Amino acid sequence: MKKIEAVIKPFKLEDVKDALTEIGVFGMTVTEVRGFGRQKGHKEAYRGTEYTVEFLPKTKIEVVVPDNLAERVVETLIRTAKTGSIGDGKIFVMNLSEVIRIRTGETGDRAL
Amino acid sequence: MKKIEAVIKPFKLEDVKDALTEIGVFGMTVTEVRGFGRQKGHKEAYRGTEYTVEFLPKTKIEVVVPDNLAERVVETLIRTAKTGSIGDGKIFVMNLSEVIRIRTGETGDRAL
Amino acid sequence: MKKIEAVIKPFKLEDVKDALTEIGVFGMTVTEVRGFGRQKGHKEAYRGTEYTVEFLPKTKIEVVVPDNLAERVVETLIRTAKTGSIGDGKIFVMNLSEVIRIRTGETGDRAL
Amino acid sequence: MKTIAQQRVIVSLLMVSGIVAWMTLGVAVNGVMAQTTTEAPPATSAPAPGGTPPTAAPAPPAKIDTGDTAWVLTSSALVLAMTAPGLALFYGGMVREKNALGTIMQSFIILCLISVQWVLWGYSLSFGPDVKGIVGSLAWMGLNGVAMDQPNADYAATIPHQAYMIFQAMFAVITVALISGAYAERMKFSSFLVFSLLWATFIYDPLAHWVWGKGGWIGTNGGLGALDFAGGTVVHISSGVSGLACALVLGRRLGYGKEHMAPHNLPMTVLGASLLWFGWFGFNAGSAVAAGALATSAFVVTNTATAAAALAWMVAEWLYRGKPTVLGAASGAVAGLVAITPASGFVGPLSSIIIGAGAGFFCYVAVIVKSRLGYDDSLDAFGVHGIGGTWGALATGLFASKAINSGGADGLFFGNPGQLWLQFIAVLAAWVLAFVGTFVILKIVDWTMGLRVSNDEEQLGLDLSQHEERAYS
Amino acid sequence: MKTIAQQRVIVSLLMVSGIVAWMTLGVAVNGVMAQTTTEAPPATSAPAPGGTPPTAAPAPPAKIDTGDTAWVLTSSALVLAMTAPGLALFYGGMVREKNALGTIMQSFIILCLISVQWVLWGYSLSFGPDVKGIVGSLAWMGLNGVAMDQPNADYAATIPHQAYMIFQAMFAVITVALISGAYAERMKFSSFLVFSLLWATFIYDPLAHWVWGKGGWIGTNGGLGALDFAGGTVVHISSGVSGLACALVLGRRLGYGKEHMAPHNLPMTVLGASLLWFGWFGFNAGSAVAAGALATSAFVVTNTATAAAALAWMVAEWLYRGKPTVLGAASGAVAGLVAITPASGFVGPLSSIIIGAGAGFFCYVAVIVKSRLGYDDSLDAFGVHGIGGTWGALATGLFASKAINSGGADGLFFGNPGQLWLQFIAVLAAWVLAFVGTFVILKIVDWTMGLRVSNDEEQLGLDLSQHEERAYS
Amino acid sequence: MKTIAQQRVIVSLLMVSGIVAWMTLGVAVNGVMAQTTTEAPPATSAPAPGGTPPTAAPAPPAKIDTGDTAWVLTSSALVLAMTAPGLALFYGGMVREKNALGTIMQSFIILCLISVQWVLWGYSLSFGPDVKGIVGSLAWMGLNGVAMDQPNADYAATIPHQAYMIFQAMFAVITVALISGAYAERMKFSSFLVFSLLWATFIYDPLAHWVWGKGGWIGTNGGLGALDFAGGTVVHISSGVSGLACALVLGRRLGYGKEHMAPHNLPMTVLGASLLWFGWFGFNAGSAVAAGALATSAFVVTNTATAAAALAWMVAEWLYRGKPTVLGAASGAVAGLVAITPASGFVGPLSSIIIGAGAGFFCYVAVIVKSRLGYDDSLDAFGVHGIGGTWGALATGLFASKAINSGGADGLFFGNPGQLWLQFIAVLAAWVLAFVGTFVILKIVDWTMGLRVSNDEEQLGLDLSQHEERAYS
Ligand SMILES: Nc1ncnc2c1ncn2[C@@H]1O[C@H](COP(=O)(O)OP(=O)(O)O)[C@@H](O)[C@H]1O
Ligand SMILES: Nc1ncnc2c1ncn2[C@@H]1O[C@H](COP(=O)(O)OP(=O)(O)O)[C@@H](O)[C@H]1O
Ligand SMILES: Nc1ncnc2c1ncn2[C@@H]1O[C@H](COP(=O)(O)OP(=O)(O)O)[C@@H](O)[C@H]1O
Repeated sequence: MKKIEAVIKPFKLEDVKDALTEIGVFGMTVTEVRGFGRQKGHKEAYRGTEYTVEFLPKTKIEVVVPDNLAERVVETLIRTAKTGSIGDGKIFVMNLSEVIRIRTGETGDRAL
Repeated sequence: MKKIEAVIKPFKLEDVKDALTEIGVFGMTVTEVRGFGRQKGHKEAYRGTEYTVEFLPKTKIEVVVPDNLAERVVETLIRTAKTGSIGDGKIFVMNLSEVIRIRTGETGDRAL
Repeated sequence: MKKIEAVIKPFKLEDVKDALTEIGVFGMTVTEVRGFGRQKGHKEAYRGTEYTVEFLPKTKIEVVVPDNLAERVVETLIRTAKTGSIGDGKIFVMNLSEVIRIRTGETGDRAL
Repeated sequence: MKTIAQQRVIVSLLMVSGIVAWMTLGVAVNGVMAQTTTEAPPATSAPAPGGTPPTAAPAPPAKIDTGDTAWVLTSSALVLAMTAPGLALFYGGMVREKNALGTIMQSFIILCLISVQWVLWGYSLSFGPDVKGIVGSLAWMGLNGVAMDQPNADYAATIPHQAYMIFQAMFAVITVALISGAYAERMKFSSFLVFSLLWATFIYDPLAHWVWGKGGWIGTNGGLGALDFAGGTVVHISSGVSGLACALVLGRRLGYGKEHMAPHNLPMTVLGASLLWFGWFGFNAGSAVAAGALATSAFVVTNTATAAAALAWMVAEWLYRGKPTVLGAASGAVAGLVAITPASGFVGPLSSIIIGAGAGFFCYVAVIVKSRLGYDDSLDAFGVHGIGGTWGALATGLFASKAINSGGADGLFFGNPGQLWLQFIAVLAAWVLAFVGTFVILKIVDWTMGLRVSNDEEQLGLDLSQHEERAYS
Repeated sequence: MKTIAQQRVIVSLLMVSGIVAWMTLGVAVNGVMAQTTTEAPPATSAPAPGGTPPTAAPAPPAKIDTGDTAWVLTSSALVLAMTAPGLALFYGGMVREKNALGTIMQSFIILCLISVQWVLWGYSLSFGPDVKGIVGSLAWMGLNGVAMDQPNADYAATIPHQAYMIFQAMFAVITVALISGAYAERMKFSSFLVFSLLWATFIYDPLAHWVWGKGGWIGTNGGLGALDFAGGTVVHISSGVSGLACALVLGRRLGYGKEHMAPHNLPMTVLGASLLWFGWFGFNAGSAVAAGALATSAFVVTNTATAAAALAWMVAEWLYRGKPTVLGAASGAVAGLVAITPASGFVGPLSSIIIGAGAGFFCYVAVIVKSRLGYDDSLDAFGVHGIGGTWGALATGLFASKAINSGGADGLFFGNPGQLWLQFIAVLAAWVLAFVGTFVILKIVDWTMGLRVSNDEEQLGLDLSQHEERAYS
Repeated sequence: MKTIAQQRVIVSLLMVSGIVAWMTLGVAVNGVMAQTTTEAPPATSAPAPGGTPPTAAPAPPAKIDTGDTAWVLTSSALVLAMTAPGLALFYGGMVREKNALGTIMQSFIILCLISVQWVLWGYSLSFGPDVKGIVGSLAWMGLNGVAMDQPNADYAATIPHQAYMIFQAMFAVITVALISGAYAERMKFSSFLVFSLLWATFIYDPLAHWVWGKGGWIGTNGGLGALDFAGGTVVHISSGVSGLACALVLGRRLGYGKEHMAPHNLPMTVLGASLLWFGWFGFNAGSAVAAGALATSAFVVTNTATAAAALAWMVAEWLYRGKPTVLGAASGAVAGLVAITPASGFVGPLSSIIIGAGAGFFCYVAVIVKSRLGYDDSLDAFGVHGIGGTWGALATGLFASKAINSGGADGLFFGNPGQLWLQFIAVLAAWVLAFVGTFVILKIVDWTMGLRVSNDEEQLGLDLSQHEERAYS
């Protein structure tokens, strides 16, 4: 099994979720994060004080899938999360040694 | 060392934490996440507009433990986080190549 | 490529970010988390009821870097996130099998 | 599932038939309405008998005073603000996030429900022509005969009768809403509506008559002579003790004593408490139904007692726990407001400091004790309003002074121990009516529609389960 | 980029020149200012004709009544609270977090902008000496001749003229602010400012004159005789229908119908709605410009209609969707407040229940229908104020009764069908002026400076793109 | 650790002994209290000399006017709302989340503390029988001789003396609370309490006497004749300049200039600013202590100046930084309210636009300059109240006109340059007393109990470290 983490622009979440569901992904976990990268931040000002905010709101999606589905997930992510402008985000893929479904105790691909 | 991530129902956190502490886990990191899976979401309505919310509030627990403790942690998680109804969540296990305690610079199992 | 996760004290984030940028890290993703560990929590009281809060606010930093940079990142993290008092946090290092930049589809070190 | 569906149907039908009934009634009585301006003037403006010599002017007809009217209207608006947004936020901030809206809704919709109930029958039951000292008759239903342009000297001689009516409406509203602190986070919305309507009609309206209605058996308007300037018994004991009954009958919240149930938004609670303080000037000083010395004095002691109570709670907590809390100070302020309420037209500023300090102290003790006894009065409706109201009603029997209000009475400390006894009777009557009455109503509602949400719904929270909304997105 | 820079320059210049102009004007007219206390008293204090016997005292000069003045000043403060914080929070809670501050700012800055506009020329255009029934003259610019120490009997005989002026100022303010519900979350700040200033000057001021100005062609102060006690046509139809024009001209928000656009903070919205209710007592009961029977009656029906409307919306929703919502109850309350506004000085409490219930029902339907039609009136400025105001203005023609206000008229149900026709004319006039006028102003602003923020800015949110601030950190 | 424990004991003892002392006092003076209604009427109702012919009625005793009383009571409630919830939220929204409750608490508990202090000795020190022009005597301690049912014509001839007293109480409260903007996010709660009590007693009370007390050396009630209608020197210069002293003595917040210290909740701040605006009508127009022409005029100029100031700050920011901010507009409004305060009873509407615009501009500059100078006046108590108050006091010397208030004076622009000089003296006196006095008090408190929380506590935040509570859960 592979765990695929993608950091994307928040407003892309719905599209990504729909596309992943279509290709047979049944679950995912989503976290609100702040990202720092090449995309430049924005200024904020409060009375006399100015701040440059370099961390931007991003959404992190974690999807665990059987090895054979991983590539399609990555492709789908690229396709749907892309806007073409800087800050679209990254995809990280890593190996999992085990997956368990808490409700049933099932493990491996059957737990997904 | 293993990193064990569990996505559970939020109100189970206290129980899980207590049980893990009992079996000798000394630390964990917790994140509020939103989960999408087989559990169906709920409807929301604001004046004329209805939304179906498919992402549900979940809690993600990350625990890093020595390899030999991993199995007991997984068992404990299953035992304490289970309600038996859909949406109880998943456990993901992965290998870590290194752990360091920032305060002391200790590494490996001693860093836990 | 390595993924380095560090759980640190929230007010250290600016320092850490600056130091990492200096050694050539161009991106990172940050999450607000709550940590449980040796650092003791605090009490809260609301009218007749007292709570002991054992989960403390922490900040999790995720940085993905080429293998050769990993060690310097860890060193930098230790140096800048350390206060010397309990609760400074941990660093976890793990292997990634792939990294992709969504905007361009670039993979591997070039995606960073 | 079927029963839920059935209940929904029943409730829906009830609601609809209610609305329809109102409208029919509305149209029917429409003619009457036109006459609300022409209420036959009571005794005060009776035509002077023919033979009166011209030099002896006839008793002038009761005249509307613009200053008094301005003050009572302003006060009515202030008391409205106590319920919403005041109480709604005070309570709303103290619950968990998942119940924030549901809790706010309870205050808000009670404001709507009782505002209409009051106009249709509540005011008549409370202040209408006396029936054996127990209740008002239904003669003033739909405000029939409640003039918009003439005073009713039985209640307020210098403002339009309707001004007095609407001022009192706000009291009925907030009393019902105060109870919601006791059953917060677990009551079914439909049952809550029915309970509130019944409670207003069968507990509040009679009790208001006993104490304030012309001819009511307890009060000073033809009764025993127990003092209650602005509602210690009528408002606070009644809601607080009913809250206790609710807490006992409904039982504890799921996870009580185990889960973290910290207030989700204390700034909201402090905002609510501050608005309560602000609005309470209308409550107490407005109860003088005139803008003069009595209103001024009530205003001053209200402010002073409140401040003293907040300080007292804070100090008590500081000594007992080691830290003064913000929720404590806010709670103390509310306790002080509660306790000074019955006394506010009868005591001076220094007495008010003692009454306030006592309230802060006693209510803090009550709250501490509660968490030992283990019943779940979620937001301390009883601890603050029941205890604070009881202390205030009794303290009125201690500190009242005719030097402040010649129309009142002296208390124990001013040489009249009998007053304390009268106060005690009033307290007892209010406790019994509130506790027994609420118990009966709850049992009836429980048997017919159920009181609590299901466990799943409670876990999910009132916002999503009762209203399909979330407070924050 | 260049055009943006240019626009900024233009706007800046406009603003600066405005400020400078005001100041110059200020200094210039400074002398005049000193005379605002010495306005030649109007007809009311005309010298008694020579032949009057000395014993028969001449008609006493109009005298300021302290009670009435207290009430109107209080009411003015209450109406201010309707815009900020009331409306600011009501709207602010309903938008997404990224637009929270920008939306709140719209109400807040309109309060500032129109307060100054009103003093400089708005009051004169609305209430100044009549010009052919269409508009007031500029004679009262800078409050020249608007006395601080004498009444103007044409508008309010017992309070200083300036008290009436400032009370009316608050009406102008909130009307402009109400529109912002329609274009929320997408309008450029600079264009919004210009639009608001133009709208106030060219739509609101004339319309207020038509209905309330001495000599205005529609109202009861020398016109056709259409009734509008506190602003059904002037305030609610005008803002609601203008909102519709805005929604149509600006187009939908990015992602409308696809993205989750749930209100980010409903407790804030309920707080806003409650403050609107609270302040509305000043709006309606204050419109009696005296603290007596009429104010009392307006107060009572305002409260009753509002409550009934909230219940009606809730029940309608419960039946139609299966759950009663908190936003629904709050929206219903506002709908009720809107609908009772024109009627509040002319109808009795039972009629007000029907008017309120109708408002709750009709506005709920409007909101449901909107989501079918697909135009994006973001926060239902039209659905609530346009529809509610129209219903209220017509309902005034149904339920008005001289028994309530002898200075008013009877409606259809009290035997005078002609009044309904007059109301219809007033409604039509307000619709046409508002829709056409707003359309023209929007087009002009669009051509010169553009109405909407760029897509990127909309994505980022108004808070960061227009103000470089975040609501919550 | 030991010292902390010791301090806690000391503080606790102090608090307890205080409370106990109050109570004792309370009981002791209880008898006196009964006499508050029977204050020997002052000169105004002195018996007419024997020889007066019976037909010439003796000067009628001062009579309570219901309209004036209604207005002053309403105003008192409004001014209370300025401190809590107004200022509490205005400041509370501007700090970081971890200090939200602690900051809100400062305003709230000052309201409690000073309300009691005022009744016990504050009012007497400020307004009691004059002692050499410097301070009031202690004759009116515990409101001894402050009648609830008779006016004191020295201060307000048509309302009960206690009404004037409680109105003034709210001024004392907010002045002390305003300072908290300067030391926000770092002051120890116990020290803060002691500081506030000392400051109120030794700075505020004498200064109020100087300017407003009968016989005070600066004001128009027997003094030099400097004008301060509603508190430019007494309230704003005193609090603002004291804030500067606090900022300098306490030093900067940990991480100042490095950490992100953005306001955690700007909607809360705008809500607070709006409530300040709302309540300020009571502050300024209430200062007429009657509901007539003067109150009306003060109301009008208050609203106009505020609006102009918000626009001016916004424009200044737009030009200087490129974007108008919401916090800027809100801050500008507060600056305008501050600046018009001393002038509000003496200037006309056009002058008020200039005063307001000046305030917005000068205070924005002050805030910009501060961030260059590097002292940490966290929430700009000095920048807004110190600078705005000084500008307002001087501007009163420029724009005052006897045409507005014949009991006032003309300013420079109306031909009386001397008035500006008087204003300057008043400003100087207030600056010196506030700065030096605050400095001394701070040093004393620092030596005995320490002013700041420890570094760890500051890092953790006031909410958890001082109160063991969190604002949001
Ligand atoms: N090395 C990295 N490690 C972890 N997260 C990263 C890294 N680089 C980028 N990110 C995440 O990806 C987001 C987008 O990166 P950015 O460099 O701004 O644009 P792009 O992905 O288009 O090159 C960042 O906001 C951050 O959350
Ligand atoms: N493939 C997956 N990848 C990542 N997270 C998942 C995946 N499947 C489920 N989850 C997480 O587990 C939670 C529970 O899953 P769900 O399918 O609803 O119930 P169950 O675990 O009982 O089968 C989801 O809300 C989601 O957070
Ligand atoms: N075994 C673990 N697995 C995951 N996170 C951990 C673990 N141990 C500690 N942490 C994280 O590190 C933080 C600091 O740990 P703690 O034991 O308090 O102090 P220290 O790192 O100085 O020993 C914790 O709050 C928690 O977030």
